[in-house]
Amino acid sequence: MRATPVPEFMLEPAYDPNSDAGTSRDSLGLGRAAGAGLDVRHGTILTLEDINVSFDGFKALTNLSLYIGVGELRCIIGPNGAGKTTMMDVITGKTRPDNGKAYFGETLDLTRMSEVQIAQSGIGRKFQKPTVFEALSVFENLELALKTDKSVWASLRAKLSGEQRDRIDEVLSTIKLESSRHRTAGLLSHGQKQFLEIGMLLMQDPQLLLLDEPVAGMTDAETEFTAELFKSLARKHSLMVVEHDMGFVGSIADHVTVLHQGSVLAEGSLADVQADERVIEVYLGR
Amino acid sequence: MNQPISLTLAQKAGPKLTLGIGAVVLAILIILPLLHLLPADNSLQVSAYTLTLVGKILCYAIVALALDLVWGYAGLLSLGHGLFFALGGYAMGMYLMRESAGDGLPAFMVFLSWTELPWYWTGTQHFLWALCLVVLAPGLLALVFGFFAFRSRIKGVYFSIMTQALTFAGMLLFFRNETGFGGNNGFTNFRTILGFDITAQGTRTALFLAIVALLTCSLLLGWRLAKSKFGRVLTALRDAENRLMFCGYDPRGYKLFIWVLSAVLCGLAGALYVPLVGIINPSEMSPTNSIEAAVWVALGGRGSLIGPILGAGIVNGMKSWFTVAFPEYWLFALGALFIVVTLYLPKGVIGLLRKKGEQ
Amino acid sequence: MPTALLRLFPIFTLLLSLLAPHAQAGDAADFVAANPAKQATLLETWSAHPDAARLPLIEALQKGRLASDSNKAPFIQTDTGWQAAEGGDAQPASEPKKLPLNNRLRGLVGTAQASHQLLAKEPAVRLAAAQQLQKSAKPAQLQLLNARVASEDDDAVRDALSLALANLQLIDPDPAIRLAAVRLLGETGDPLARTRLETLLDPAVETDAGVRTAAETSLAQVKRRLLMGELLGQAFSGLSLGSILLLAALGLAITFGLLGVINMAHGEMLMLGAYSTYMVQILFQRFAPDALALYPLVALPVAFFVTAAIGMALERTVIRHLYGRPLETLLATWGISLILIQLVRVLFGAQNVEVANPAWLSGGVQVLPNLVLPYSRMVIIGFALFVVVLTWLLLNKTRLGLNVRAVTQNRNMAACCGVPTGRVDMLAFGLGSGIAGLGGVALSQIGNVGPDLGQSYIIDSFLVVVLGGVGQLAGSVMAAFGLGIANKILEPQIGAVLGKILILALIILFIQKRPQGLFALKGRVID
Amino acid sequence: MKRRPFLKATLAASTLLLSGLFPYTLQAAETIKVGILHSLSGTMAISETSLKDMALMTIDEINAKGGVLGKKLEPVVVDPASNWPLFAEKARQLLTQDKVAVTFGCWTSVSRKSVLPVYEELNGLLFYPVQYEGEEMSPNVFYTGAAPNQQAIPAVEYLMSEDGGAAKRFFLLGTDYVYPRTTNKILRSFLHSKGVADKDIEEVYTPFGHSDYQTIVANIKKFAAGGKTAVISTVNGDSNVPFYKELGNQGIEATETPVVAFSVGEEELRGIDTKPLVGQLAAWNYFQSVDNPTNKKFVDSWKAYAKAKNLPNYQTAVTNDPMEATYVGINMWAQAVNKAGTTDVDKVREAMAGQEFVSPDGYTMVMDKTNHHLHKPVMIGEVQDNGQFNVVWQTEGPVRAQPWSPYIPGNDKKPDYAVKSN
Repeated sequence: MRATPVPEFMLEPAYDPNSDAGTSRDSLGLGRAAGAGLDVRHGTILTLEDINVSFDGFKALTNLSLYIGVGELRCIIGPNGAGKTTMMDVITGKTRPDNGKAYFGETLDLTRMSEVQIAQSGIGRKFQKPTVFEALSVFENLELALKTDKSVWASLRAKLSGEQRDRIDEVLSTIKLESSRHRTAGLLSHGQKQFLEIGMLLMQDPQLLLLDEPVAGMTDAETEFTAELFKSLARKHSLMVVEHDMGFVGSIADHVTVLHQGSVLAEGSLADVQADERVIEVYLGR
Repeated sequence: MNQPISLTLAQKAGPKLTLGIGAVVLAILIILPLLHLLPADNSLQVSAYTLTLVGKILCYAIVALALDLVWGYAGLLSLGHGLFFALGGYAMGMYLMRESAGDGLPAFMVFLSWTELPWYWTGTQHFLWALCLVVLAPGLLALVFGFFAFRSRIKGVYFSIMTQALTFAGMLLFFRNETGFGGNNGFTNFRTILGFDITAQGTRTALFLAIVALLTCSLLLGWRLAKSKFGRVLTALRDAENRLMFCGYDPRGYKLFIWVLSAVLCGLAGALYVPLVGIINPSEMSPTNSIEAAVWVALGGRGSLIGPILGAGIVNGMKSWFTVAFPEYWLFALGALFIVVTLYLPKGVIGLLRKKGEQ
Repeated sequence: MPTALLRLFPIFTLLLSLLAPHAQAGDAADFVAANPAKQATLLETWSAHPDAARLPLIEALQKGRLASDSNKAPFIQTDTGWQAAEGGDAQPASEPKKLPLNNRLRGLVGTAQASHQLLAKEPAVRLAAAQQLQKSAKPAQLQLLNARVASEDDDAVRDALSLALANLQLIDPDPAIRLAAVRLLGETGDPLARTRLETLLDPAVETDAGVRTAAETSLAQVKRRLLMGELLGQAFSGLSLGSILLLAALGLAITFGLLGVINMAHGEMLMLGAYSTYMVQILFQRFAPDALALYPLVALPVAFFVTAAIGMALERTVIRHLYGRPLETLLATWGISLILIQLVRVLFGAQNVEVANPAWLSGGVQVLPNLVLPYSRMVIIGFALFVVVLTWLLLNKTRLGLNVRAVTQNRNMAACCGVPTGRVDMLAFGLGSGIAGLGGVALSQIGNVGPDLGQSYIIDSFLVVVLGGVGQLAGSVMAAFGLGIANKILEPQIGAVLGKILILALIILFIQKRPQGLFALKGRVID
Repeated sequence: MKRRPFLKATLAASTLLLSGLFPYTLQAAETIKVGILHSLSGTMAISETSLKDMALMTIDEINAKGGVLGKKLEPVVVDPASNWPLFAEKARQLLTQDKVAVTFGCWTSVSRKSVLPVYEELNGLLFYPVQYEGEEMSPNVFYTGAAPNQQAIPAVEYLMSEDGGAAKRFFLLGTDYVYPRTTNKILRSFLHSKGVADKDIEEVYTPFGHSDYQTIVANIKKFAAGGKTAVISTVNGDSNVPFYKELGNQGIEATETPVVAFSVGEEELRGIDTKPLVGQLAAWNYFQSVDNPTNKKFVDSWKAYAKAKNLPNYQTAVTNDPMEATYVGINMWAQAVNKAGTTDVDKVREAMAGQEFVSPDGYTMVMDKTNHHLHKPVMIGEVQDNGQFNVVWQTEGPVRAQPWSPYIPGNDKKPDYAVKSN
């Protein structure tokens, strides 16, 4: 175990901005996939620049910079404590960064928006631990996630239209829970809950999906199915997946970002990253 | 089973039976006050004592229902509902005091050598304004408190402790004679309501019917809410608030709505309670009363609509009986009830009934 | 006896006493025979003309030991029996009846005693007497004081006497003497001096302009000193209230803060601690009356173990089943509290029971003329700090503390590491309850001991813990003292009730701002 | 099969309810029912429990002598639990369900105010045994405690006298409720009439259960520096212990600043270490230490009763003013019923006027012919170190009550006989 201070170079992003797609602001313009209302002129759906977060002196994120392109499927890996979840907290407004920029599209400043505003503007998040509304049925879970007016008054008068029902049925079949539509969500298996939560994200129809360890606790078959699902989602949506399962990462990701001690250590294709000396050291050397 | 929208009985026993029972109970509750109108020597006559007692319990049932809306559905345990109840009661009491004082000042103000009414008594001689106050006083207080509390995401135990502190502060404030609400004595010795003698049989009957009507309306309202998407959002809120936020719902609005609604229901119940029992004073705001209301809900079964009503009836019925039969053991019984319910009846009497029904 | 003669009588006795020191042998008999008004005159005369030989009589009066038998013969009660007050070995003709004194006479006896003590050999006694006379000297004593100031050889006593004299000299016909007296009074911080000087500002009372100006200067000085005393007093009472809140809340800081148990029966643990103190006191009275003064010290461990045992029993039987369901714990523990209250009511009665302060916890030390610090409150402040340190040591320096912290941070992990979580829960809950019991011992010394004792502290305790930040010992300490001092600053301005309401409102607002309390740890929010 | 559980529960609940409504449906005809309405739980249990026991003892005594009209008295004890609306409910229950002939009960003003409309509506009879603020005279209530002129005013006269310390300034300290407020209002105008200026009167109220008297005692000291001061305390029950402890610890002595209390009696002193209190005063119409044969018998039989019934702390059982008032009230009622030959409220009320009873305070107590109050002697007692009072002063004889105090403006127009408040 080493306890040396972080070498200076590690604080710098270790990538070549010109060589990787989706890492700089003018890369890979898949702007047509972005939803209405969101300004993605430069093809970047998420911009994090020089984000710092510290908890009572402990630096959880240090000068983190990261860009996600429209329609990209990005995997984030990194050892425990690298700051993956904190980063998601920053994006979803749960944690406010000490400084730095966080933009959704070109105009929405995430550091100034509330969690609800962020969610309504089109960022969906799946938690590490599957979180569904356990007391409601599968159908009702999806109904709540449905993209619609979510104000109090609307909910008092809400009635599902046929179109909306069809949409729910469609998602139910996508996540293979048609047969459990009236079951209480609390009674589902762990894997089923994972799918239900993914289903809820789909109902929300967000432009950017943040997925925290989506395949934890899934069988191999389920994992495979999830990988297919995510791949089909990309292009239409942008995805950011945090995962430990390298097999899964390998099966879905075109680009991988390695976080270490609160900043980006390496970025590139999985093979490149796996060959990176520093990454090996981080993963194996300690 | 963890059924949130729990027309539990309706689902288990079939809507027809529930409706049937409901109709019978409602009929009894309507006939009861009418029997009161019979002359005293008639063997079927329902005494004023019985009527007042049942009416009082029905008022408590409304409080229990209101508390259940926030606790059972939205997961916010309020230990301060007594405050809203008392505020509604005081608003009505102000009208009754003005009515009995005629053109002069209420008696307690004369005592304190006050020469004019404080500004907040303005207009209380009008029944309609008093009714507005019944809604506004608890409603606005709940709105302001809820706005701040929900904005900073106070929930769970913190919320309970804050509401308890709130009602405690209210009690201290109303205990002060300078506050202008009669201090410790509160309001009593009412004479007329809308010109009718408050002790007359007819007035009591009308009051009782008003209470029954309010309870029925509250039940219907609760049922509608529980059935709507709003009810499902509340349940979701109770179980996974973060998830709900990331689904794009703003929990504050939902909490605030149900919180204010619940406070207003309590205020209305208090307003009907006061002319019936003939007194309102700050002890209604004591934290003990509010916490007792929580046990009505817990005993009946929270998250269901009929449970709290049943709970309020059982606890208060027991109380009336115990305080006569074994006055010294009432607190033991109440205490044991608290423990037994939380340990062995987490879903309350309703849960028990349902379990039996399933077997 | 004709009235005129009676009026002359004291002077007559006085003359006699001046001639022959033992000729006042009739004082006691006179006193016993007189009616209250005459008794007052007698006492006033004695104060003006003290006589060392009269001291035993005055002391007997002061202690309420003077009595008379059916023949109106005066007797003084001693530890063994009765002794004739007039000397000799006469025996009472019947069981003597004690002389009733009213408050006016008691006050005069005090003054008389002080003026007699001026004759004492020990400077300390004379000093105390002089200080007493500063408060209570009567105009008739002017001459006496003048004489004593002149003959006093101890500086401190002379200064004190001069002050006592100055009080009387304010109405001296000679403006020069009045001026000197006014200047002298300016040196004190005595609240009485303020009133006396204030009357001199009125031209109708004080005709000499010079004296009036001097009185104004002196008054300003006195007021400054008084203000100082008042501020110190407020600070002290704030600290004292804070220490009481702290003792009440500390146990809760453990059960709620560390274990997350919403223990509404916490107040009843305080109450049980206080009743344990009462029981210990009863046992001492019965079996060791000589060591009665020590009972609070013995009560500490007793209260600790009694409440800890009850706490552990509750934890095992009820609370254990409710971990992770805080709201239901709240209801169940409320039920427990109702049962405990009624149980105590049935066992000990609904009335309060008497818990007496031992001598070393009664009274106070006079720091400034308008500032007395009661011993009991000082001891409680010290005790509160002691308990805080003890708790801190227990939690941070012992195996149990380590286990408790481990369990509270990650129950499953701790269990995996071989920490017996069940036992740790029980011990931690016992510790919290035991500390509440210690708080109860302290509370018994300043307030009521009755079944409802705990109810009045429960809301305050929760507020202290919440305000301080759950799980933060330092936060609880800060919150308790902060609340105490804020309360005491507000109380004189807007009254106790509004002050309390305002503080409740401020806390509610504060919690909006910082839901985690004063000393919250920031961190990744875990759902 | 699905219906049964629900029906069962409904049945069970309604049985519970009904049994609550009709607790005593079986009555024995040969007894006269007597209601006892004192809180046995909640905050007021501390004071009221002993009154319930005293009432039971008195009823036992009367029954031992053959009862009333040849019938035994049957006490019906209910617990209104210090809950004021519950007082009204229980009162209604006593009157309409149990059909009691008379009720002995209430302590606080608010509980009396709560039941008053019920007694007036149903023409019941209530005996109220506690000193109170006056301003009331209901035909359905007999007040056996003191009105303000039977307690407060003589006490202040004493304090102003040479023997009482010739007080010039008055610190009126009370718990914030109607009794202290009214009493202090009466006292203030009484003091005005004696030439005391407003700057020499300080009026301070604390909330119920107030326990921190540091600031107030400091204020008393400050106030007392301005001249000979007396404190007139209407501090209620529980708060007295911390108040007196603080007084003692801050070095305020009775000789300099006497405190006269209107709510501290023998029962309250049981819970106090009396050493720091010696010399402090209380004004009542009865003290346990009053020396006469009736009182000796009264005290002895109470002690014996406490022991026989194994009441908590029976070793230290004491009597006090409200207990004596309860005792006198029940006995007078029994005499009045015997005189009227019926328990009919109107007849009994008539028979009560002028009723006499040799009471433990050493006088023959008389019920006033019109105003429903007793004529009572006023005594000032000094606290002794044994928790008893030594009577240092008393009125020449019994004083007639003035429930409508002449010191409150507007009262001169009130009639001197009982009329319904409605």
